[in-house]
Amino acid sequence: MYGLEAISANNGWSIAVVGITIVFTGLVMLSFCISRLHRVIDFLEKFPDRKERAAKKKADKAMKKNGGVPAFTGAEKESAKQYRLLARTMADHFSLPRLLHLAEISGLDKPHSRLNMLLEAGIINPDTEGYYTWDLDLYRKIVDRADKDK
Amino acid sequence: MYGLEAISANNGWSIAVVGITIVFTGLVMLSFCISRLHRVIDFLEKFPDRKERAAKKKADKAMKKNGGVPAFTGAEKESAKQYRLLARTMADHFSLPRLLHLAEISGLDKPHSRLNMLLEAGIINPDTEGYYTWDLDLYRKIVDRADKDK
Amino acid sequence: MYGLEAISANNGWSIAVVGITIVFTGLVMLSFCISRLHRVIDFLEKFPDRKERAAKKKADKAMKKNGGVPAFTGAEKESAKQYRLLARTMADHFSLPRLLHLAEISGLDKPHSRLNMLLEAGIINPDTEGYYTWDLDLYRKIVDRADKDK
Amino acid sequence: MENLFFEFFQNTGFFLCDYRNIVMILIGIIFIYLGIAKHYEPLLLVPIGFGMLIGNIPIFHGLGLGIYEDNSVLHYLYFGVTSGIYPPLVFLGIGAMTDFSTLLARPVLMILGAAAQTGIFLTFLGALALGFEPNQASAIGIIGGADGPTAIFLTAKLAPALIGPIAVAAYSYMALVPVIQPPIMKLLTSRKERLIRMEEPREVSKREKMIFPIIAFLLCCFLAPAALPLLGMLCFGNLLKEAVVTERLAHTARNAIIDTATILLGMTVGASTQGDVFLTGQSVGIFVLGAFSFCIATACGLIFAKIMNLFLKTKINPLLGAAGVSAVPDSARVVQMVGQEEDPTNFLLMHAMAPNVSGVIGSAIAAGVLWSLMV
Amino acid sequence: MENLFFEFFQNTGFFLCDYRNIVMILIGIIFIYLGIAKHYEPLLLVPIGFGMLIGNIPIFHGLGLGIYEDNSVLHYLYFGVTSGIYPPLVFLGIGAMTDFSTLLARPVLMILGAAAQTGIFLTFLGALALGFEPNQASAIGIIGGADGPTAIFLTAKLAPALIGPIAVAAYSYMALVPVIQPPIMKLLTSRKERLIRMEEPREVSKREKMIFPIIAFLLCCFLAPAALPLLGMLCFGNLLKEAVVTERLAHTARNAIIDTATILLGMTVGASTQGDVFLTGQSVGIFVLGAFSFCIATACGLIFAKIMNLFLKTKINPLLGAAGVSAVPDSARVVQMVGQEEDPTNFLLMHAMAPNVSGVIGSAIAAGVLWSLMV
Amino acid sequence: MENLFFEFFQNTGFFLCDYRNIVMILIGIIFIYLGIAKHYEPLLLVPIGFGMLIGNIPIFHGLGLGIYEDNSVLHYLYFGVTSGIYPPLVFLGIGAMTDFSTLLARPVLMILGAAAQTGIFLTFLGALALGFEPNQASAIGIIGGADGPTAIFLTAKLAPALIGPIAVAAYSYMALVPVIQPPIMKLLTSRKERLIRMEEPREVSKREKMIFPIIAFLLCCFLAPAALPLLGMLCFGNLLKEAVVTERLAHTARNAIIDTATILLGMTVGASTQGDVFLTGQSVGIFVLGAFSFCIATACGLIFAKIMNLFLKTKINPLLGAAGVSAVPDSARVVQMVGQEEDPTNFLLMHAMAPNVSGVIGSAIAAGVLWSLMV
Ligand code: NA
Ligand code: NA
Ligand code: NA
Repeated sequence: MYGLEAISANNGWSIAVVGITIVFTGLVMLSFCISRLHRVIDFLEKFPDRKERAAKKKADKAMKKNGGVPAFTGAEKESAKQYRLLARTMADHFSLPRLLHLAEISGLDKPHSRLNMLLEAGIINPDTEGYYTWDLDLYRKIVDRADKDK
Repeated sequence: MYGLEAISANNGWSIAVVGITIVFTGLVMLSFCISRLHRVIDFLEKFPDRKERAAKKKADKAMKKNGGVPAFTGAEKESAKQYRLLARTMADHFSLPRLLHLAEISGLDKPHSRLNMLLEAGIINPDTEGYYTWDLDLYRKIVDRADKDK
Repeated sequence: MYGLEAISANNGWSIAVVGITIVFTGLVMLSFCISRLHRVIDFLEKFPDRKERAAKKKADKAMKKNGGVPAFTGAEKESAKQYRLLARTMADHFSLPRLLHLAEISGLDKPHSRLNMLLEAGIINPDTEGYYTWDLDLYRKIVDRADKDK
Repeated sequence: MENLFFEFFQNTGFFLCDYRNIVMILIGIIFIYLGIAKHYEPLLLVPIGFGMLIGNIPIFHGLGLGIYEDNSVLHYLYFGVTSGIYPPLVFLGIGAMTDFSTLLARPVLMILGAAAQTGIFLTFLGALALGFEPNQASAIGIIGGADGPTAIFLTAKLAPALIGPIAVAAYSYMALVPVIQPPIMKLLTSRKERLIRMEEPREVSKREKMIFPIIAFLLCCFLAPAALPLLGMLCFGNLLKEAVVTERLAHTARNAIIDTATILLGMTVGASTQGDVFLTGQSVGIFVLGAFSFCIATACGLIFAKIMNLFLKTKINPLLGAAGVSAVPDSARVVQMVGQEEDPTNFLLMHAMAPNVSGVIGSAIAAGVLWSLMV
Repeated sequence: MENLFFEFFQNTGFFLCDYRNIVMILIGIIFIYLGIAKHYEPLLLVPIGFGMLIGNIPIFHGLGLGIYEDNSVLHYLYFGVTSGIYPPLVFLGIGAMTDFSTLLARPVLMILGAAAQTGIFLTFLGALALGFEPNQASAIGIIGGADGPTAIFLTAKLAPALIGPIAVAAYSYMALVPVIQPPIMKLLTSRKERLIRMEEPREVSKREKMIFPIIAFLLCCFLAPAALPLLGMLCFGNLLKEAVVTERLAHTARNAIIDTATILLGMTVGASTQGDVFLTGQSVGIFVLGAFSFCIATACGLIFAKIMNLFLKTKINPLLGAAGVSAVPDSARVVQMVGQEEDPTNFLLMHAMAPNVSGVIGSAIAAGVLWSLMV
Repeated sequence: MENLFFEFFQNTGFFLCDYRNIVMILIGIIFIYLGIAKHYEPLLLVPIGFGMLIGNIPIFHGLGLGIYEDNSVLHYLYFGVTSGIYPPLVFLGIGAMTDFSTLLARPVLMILGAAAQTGIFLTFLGALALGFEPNQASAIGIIGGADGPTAIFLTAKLAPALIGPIAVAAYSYMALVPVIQPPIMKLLTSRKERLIRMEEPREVSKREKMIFPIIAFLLCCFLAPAALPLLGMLCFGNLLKEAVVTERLAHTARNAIIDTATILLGMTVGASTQGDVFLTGQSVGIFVLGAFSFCIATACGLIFAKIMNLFLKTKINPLLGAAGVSAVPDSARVVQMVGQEEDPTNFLLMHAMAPNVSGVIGSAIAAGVLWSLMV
């Protein structure tokens, strides 16, 4: 059986229509959701748990005081330095998990959270290939200021 | 059954002879073909498509004029520079595909052909381990001349 | 069936006891053996084959003479230099097998034993990640002395 | 001994050889040539091409050499294709290397990825009209999805006998995207349209990137559960990538895993094209319909983009519509190329990636729909 | 056409959805959140969490989508779990990345790794008391081993139906080690004990490190042959690592192999937790018993350490006992943390690694014993 | 409880142990020692050696531990050996790391690779004479190919029961190449011959290197189709390597893929050597014949090289003939060594690589021929 006959015999028209509709529905729904996504996120970020918020405020204040550079506590500064040492054992573009691993085996405390801190502070930045680089200037700025703070 | 008896009973002699003959035939045929191979290639290279030949001639002329150094057009020079930037983000011995990937994600035009150009010009050279290195001197020579050409 | 009844019905008590006993037996035996291990090794090292011992004595004497720095023969010095060249084509933290591979494809003689020599001399040292580094100072010290020796 | 020699000779390729094997071997060599010399999708054409050589060595049966003999090594490796295991693994890797930022920055571009999939269903109708069975027609239609793994996956489920021709058609046309699309793009767009510049996409937060694969997966698979194997792995891989802490898994997914799957997938698919089963009228029909579906898909994408411009205040460059067919990243690069021909300073690649990747999601959904409607 | 639309709609997740799927999807999202935001065992929680999403998309059967339908891709990948192939491959990688020096330096600490396994057998009794079958009880008990692959391996052999809940329980509690252990540690140890410093471990020769995996393997497997698949691979991997000359194999084992196994193991185990089979009274019992077994294991380790101190002249810090549950390397890190709370200059991590890794060996032996006693 | 203890004790290795297990364990330890301390083919001897330990832990049957019990993990991993999947994967990797330039520069040296394979067939006759079945005899003969994967592949197809002894023999002798070959080489060559220098090979173009694997594959497999699985993968891997654009696939092939295959192949082959099935008269015969075949192969290569010199105007160094047995790259290194003993400035390694790699192709063809003649 050929031609239009074959198409209608196999219920082709409705299959095609249904198919096209579903594909559009799916992608339209998705594009709608993600177009709302960042608003939702902003909304959620209005309710961080108290501690976090306090920390944030403090950080922000420090931030302002330092002209956009986050302030580290002595301990944070300390581990920033330790991480620097570890990072130097690796290539300029290093793997974050390996750094984490090194931090763990060298027994730095709270390796995960500290690493996170460095990431948030922008001292460690992702490159285009899933590897990471160390922003030396920013690092110096922060660590020195932290020194002065003391 | 043992000894010669077993051998002839299992038709061993002829199997051995056939086997040895086939192995020799195979490798002799192969060694003959590849001994002719480069002549065939040279022969084929006498018929590149017109455009290519023209390009080649031009390049050769430029080559002569520049004492063995290929001449790049402005655009080629441009992308050579872009590739240089990309290559610098990698180790001295870098992976070609990764460079290609970088070129693509950074949207350089004709990444494949340009990369090929750099390979042919000898600016990018393979090392012994499947990685590649960047011949900085040659690169400078070519790019500067290209500048003067303008 | 529930409670103690279920336990004894399924012969739980004895299973638990047996299980705990086996686990302890295993790890106690193991810890006992490995606590004796290094003595056994020291003991075995008292019987190296003659050649080795001779070599060792010689090396030790040289060692003493050089204040703790092993002495290389001319040939050894030679290959140390070759290895240095190879190592320089790699990152600071290089893979030992790759170095070995390079040595093989570049046809250095006795690649395995020579590499071993460098490892024992402490010129090549493992880092924390399964990679290896080249102790340049020690290398210089040894090679220069070897030169003077000549 | 003469007998033995003769007997052995009767089992050599020289004796068993059939003109169709020669034809296929030549096609295989052309594939390899296009991959290496012309850089058309080399990662796919070279393995498939060499696979064609492997599959077309004339062999005698009974020894367990052929890909269709069930104790042969090739058969075991081919199982990953027939069971549909390789494609999801490839998608895992693709997810682990794809960056959805541009999509997140301008979600509306995603709809272009849907538009281009219309080609799939029109081709499906065409195939029915040419007398193919509905299941075969679906597998043929999916060629228009311009997505190798999706095409192979659906074909393995609906019409296993056609895996060879459909995979070869899909990959050939994907490789030929730089040849097929430009004329259509120029035909259907005015110079003025091609000159339209896109505004810089907004900065996308890491949080958005992490949440996207989860939402995308849940939404699409609730709608079309049959897209699960493909979309599930794609989003899983992308989550591994975006969730910094699982970087090492993402790294393995986008290297060892996808490369291994690609090597085995390409090689065995190529080997499945044995002359006698491949060189048939059906295959010819499939190739014709495949070309048709690529053109239609491109056209639909372009036209839909022009329609969208009627409603959008900030116009989009209709060329982006052509990137909706997926064929990542070639069709996006083609958009960049064609755009730059008009205005070398107009930088469309980044924007073209949005419809490009959404085209991948779109064809996975389409595959799911067709699969579930065919059973 | 309406019919077709309706028919299709009846096959969408929106129509088939069941509250249990929603619950599981939420749990999955929580897993992913804990992994990414709280860094609890991300390499495990993220794949398992996403697997839960995959497994709880409401699907219609017959198409071969579900992990329990035997021609589905998920089913093929899940085979590595049910057949017990993935766990030994993971152990191969773990062996290739574990350094046993601290253990070799102070072998006596190894006994702490045995003590903590007592929890396994007490939980086994508890499970029996709650009315579980002996084979199920064994699988539940092994949760106290705090070792995912071991738990999955034993469960696959003894009570395949419980793989989902047991794996999820095991990994959740392993992730929660930093939450579960500290209170128990502080409860059972005095400040004075927590302040004890360990002397520097002696230098360990390369020879010892090479010989260890061989001796450990022969001894343990002669005693408990059923521990062979796990311990064999663990020691094999470690030998590849210590025997410099096989570095390239060790490298692949601790990267490509373990990552691939982890991705597939986590994802399929997660996908096996379909709401209808997962949300049962049994699972609740398993979670209760799991928590119980973690606490008991920790306590046993601590108490045994204190008992040892009665006989040792150079006292050991009893906190090390808590590291005996394995859960490498988290519980060792917890010891470090709790120790530093009392004395920031007291550096216990390195020492805690000894009971930590011996705990892995210990639970593998325990698994072997239970397996052989259940058949 | 006593009963339970006793019952358990009866299942321990200590109770079940058999002197043959001890013997095999000692052999395994020797393998590991040779690999690590003497650097004989460590990548093979270490996995095989440890596999011997794994395979010779005395186990009780019924639990599914032994490699010959069909639901054991070892059995699943061993499937890659019995089905012949691992060897082609290893060949894929070898192809992706082999450089055929020297062969292309002096194709005539390739014939030496053929000459050395004569040993295979002479050993085949010897094996028949010792009363082995033709299929077993073929598998034994291939030991002379000095190529592990080829030997394992052919044995798996022709005499699966002999995989253990033949693989162990093949790898042991390959490891002992530096011990076996030199005396024969010195015996059969005069000092004057050993001093012959080879002229520098000509520069080989990239094009030639790319075309070679295609021609080699087509020619050899048309002649001996049964060599397809091995030669196909070897040439495929080499094409991936030479076609720069597929570098990433070649990289995975020569790392993740070959390493994984090597680990599993070596370990399971080792584990298949259970004392009771391994320590038989047959195995002794196999080892004797294996040694014989290595010596014959070396001799044939050397003698043929001397014969060639009668006809060539630019003489070749007959030592190169010994490299024809393959055993890449050891036998080439041996040539280098022996050559340098006479003249430290004579650099033969590069030239020896030519017969060395062509020996690999040669033994693959030989395997194909034997396979097809045995069925
Ligand atoms: Na598409
Ligand atoms: Na444990
Ligand atoms: Na050979």
